[in-house]
Amino acid sequence: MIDKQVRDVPAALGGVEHGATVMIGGFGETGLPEALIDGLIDRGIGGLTIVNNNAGTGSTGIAALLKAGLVTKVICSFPRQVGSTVFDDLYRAGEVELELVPQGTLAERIRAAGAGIGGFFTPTGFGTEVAAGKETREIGGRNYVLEYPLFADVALISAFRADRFGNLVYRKTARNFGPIMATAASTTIAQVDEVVDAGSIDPETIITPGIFVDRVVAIGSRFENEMWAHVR
Amino acid sequence: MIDKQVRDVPAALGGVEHGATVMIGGFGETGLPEALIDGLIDRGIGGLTIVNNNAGTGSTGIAALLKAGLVTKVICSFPRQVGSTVFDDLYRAGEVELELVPQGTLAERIRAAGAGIGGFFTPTGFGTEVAAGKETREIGGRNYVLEYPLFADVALISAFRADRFGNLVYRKTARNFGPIMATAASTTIAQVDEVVDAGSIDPETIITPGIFVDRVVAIGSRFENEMWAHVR
Amino acid sequence: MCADRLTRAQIAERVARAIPEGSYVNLGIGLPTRVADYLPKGREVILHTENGMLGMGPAARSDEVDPDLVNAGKVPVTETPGASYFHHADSFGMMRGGHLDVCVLGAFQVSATGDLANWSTGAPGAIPAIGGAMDLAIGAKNVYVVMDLFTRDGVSKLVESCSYPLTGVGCVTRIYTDVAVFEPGPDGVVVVELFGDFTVESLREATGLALADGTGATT
Amino acid sequence: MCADRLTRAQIAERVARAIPEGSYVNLGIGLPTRVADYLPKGREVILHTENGMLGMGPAARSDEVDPDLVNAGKVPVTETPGASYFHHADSFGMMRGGHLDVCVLGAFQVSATGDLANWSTGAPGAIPAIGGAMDLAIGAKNVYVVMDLFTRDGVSKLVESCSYPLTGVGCVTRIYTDVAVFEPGPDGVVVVELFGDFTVESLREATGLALADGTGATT
Repeated sequence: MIDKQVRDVPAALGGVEHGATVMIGGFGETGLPEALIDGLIDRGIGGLTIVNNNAGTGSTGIAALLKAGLVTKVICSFPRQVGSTVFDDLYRAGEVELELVPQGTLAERIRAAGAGIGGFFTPTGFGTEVAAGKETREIGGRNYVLEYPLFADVALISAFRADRFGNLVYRKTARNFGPIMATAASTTIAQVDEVVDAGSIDPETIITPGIFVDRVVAIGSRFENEMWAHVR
Repeated sequence: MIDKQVRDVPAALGGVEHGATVMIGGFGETGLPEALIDGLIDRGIGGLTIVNNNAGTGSTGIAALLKAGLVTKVICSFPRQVGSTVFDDLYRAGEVELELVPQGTLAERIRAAGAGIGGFFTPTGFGTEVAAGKETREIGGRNYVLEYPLFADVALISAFRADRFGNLVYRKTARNFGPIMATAASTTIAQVDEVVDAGSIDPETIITPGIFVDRVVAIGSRFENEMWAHVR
Repeated sequence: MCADRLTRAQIAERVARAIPEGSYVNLGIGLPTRVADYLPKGREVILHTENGMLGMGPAARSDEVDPDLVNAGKVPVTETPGASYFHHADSFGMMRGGHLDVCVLGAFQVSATGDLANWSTGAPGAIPAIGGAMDLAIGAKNVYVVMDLFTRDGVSKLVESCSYPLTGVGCVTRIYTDVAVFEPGPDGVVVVELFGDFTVESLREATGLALADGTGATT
Repeated sequence: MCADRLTRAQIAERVARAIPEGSYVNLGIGLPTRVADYLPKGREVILHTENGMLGMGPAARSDEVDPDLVNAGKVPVTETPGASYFHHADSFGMMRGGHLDVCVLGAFQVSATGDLANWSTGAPGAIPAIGGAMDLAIGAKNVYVVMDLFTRDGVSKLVESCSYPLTGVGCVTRIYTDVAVFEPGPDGVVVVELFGDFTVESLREATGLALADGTGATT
């Protein structure tokens, strides 16, 4: 019987290696797989290249991963935020490399990796610094920049609900990068609030088919705190 | 108040012009917007380039559109089917032009048009007849063919349910080309079984956001026939 | 200069009036976000947020906050009837594919031909950050910039050629400022509306640009 | 030739045995479809159909037919628990992106280096049709061809170089025939399993190919 559920975060992270390229879902804190990030920190897996929209704020999540000295390079669209002090300090000290990618190009590069596309021409960034040194082309009267797929060894994502096949549904804007990152990594690991019986998620509503998911770990509701009583 | 619902098929097809490129959803008969195709035939709009996975079978749907002499060119992946006699005869007589595209490249070209991608490198068809005369490139040790987006003036699609904003949900494998064709046409027209109140479709389950849909026409349940009692 | 220039709220209100019913609109962070507050009552406009939603409602009150529902500025927001969610590749495909009718952005500079600079002042040591700015700039059918025409030092932000790093080339369709509305284009800038006591002539002097006078035309 | 060659049902059964639990599999039209009938009971294998579904079940009985639920051959099918639906771009992204573990296809010819020809015999006047064949051929991690080794006229369909128009270059990983299982590759073809009384040597003669003998290795 297929069962992608694993018992805990350490089991979920088995095989993640030093030097890996790790996609991490989320847009700011929304949809961020915090339990899996904490697991990476606990295991002390270092030399990581991380792909995320941001570069962490405050002292938890990606900021904590950076602070633990486990990240060599960040590929993101928007590192500079209120509270992104951990990244800022490391970047200014030259201790972390930054590859800055426009958000839509980041998303499309991830999607291309998952969909077997070898490269694509995007109008985004043409004539700007992000196109420097890149191949450009006029197609149908418009100017485009050639961009390449972005693959990862591991994708860590957060979803709302899963079944044993790894089918996933998300909640609201926490969906963000999860569905595309799941397609672009050799191993995709999802933390979810709960794992439900096979067949109990309406097939029309599944956002990430299980084919893209290798392991699922249930971490319990993120809404048990009474602060979130109204969204439960 | 936004209301994309129109009263009938002729109203839905307003503005569709002679010589238009028309995407038609469906995979065989499944998800084919038959009421809208019949409307095209009734209006006698000709000189059409149609984009569909197939080229019609039997004597209804796309076969009827071809038979009515309204189609100049077919862009599809699989014209040759049991019962595709109308197309076969016209093609052999040189009365309809055929652009044959591998199914995944057809889908990706449509998706590219909707997503603002100027061109993409696909491994599909490399080294085959469909790559003849096309730019190719080795990227990361693999060979790719450069393909361009496919736009349409009009997309005619079939969905299960809509709201007044044009948000759409589909049923099972009738989803097929609908969601991507909706993004690639200047005007997208959807026939649906029913139009429901705004807000009554769960936002998590909407497959085609209304931004891609211009007009919606309700044609009633396709399952009223007692033959389909079990799927109602 | 003059006392009759528009306040920031009035700029937002002026932009809001220009957005027709049924439009799909993305509002950038800061002043652009305030445009939503001035949309005429009863006019249905559908707001897009880059992080995967159409039909975004107003900011969430404290008892409405849902950690899974935020806007591009990571601020908790609400959902309106008819809203939909989608992932990031679909959201940016929607933007890049030209499906948004309007996006409203702030700017450091706009050039006479509509080049936009709004992501970096190129200051040494600054941490660069792009986010969705470049996709919005080149994607929407109409790209409206809202900004004060002059910096605090009185330097025009509408320029012959941007000195700051570009966000997009030739992408701005209209510029709403505190003193006038401009339309940049391949042939230069047209002044389409004036506020207060600036004239096209005095704006030519203040900006150093050969502005065309389009204030007689209906906008 | 010999009486002990596999029947088509036995070829399908042999392929079915080679597909591990948990595999994501696309079965082409015709003989490949029959592989599903021979998957060992209790072994969970998830079937993909190019027209937008994972978790496809068996063909629908007459009282189960749903006009909105068909397979790639347009035959009404059923849905299994854990199924999911997606649109065509996502379905072919899944295929092209290398996410399917196995696809099983028929063939007119396969070359010694794994080129596949299965979409056209290039006959004059024939209506060409590709469908999803080219995407399947280059997309899946393992591309298994099922075919009789010889045409009715006794000509080998495993060839030095395909004479029919290609579906994909160097894409076939294994060929299940009625007389042997072959693995084509950049260095030529290895025979990995024999059925009946063909030997590697007699196959060399029958195909005219320099076949390597891999029948001693574990498959």
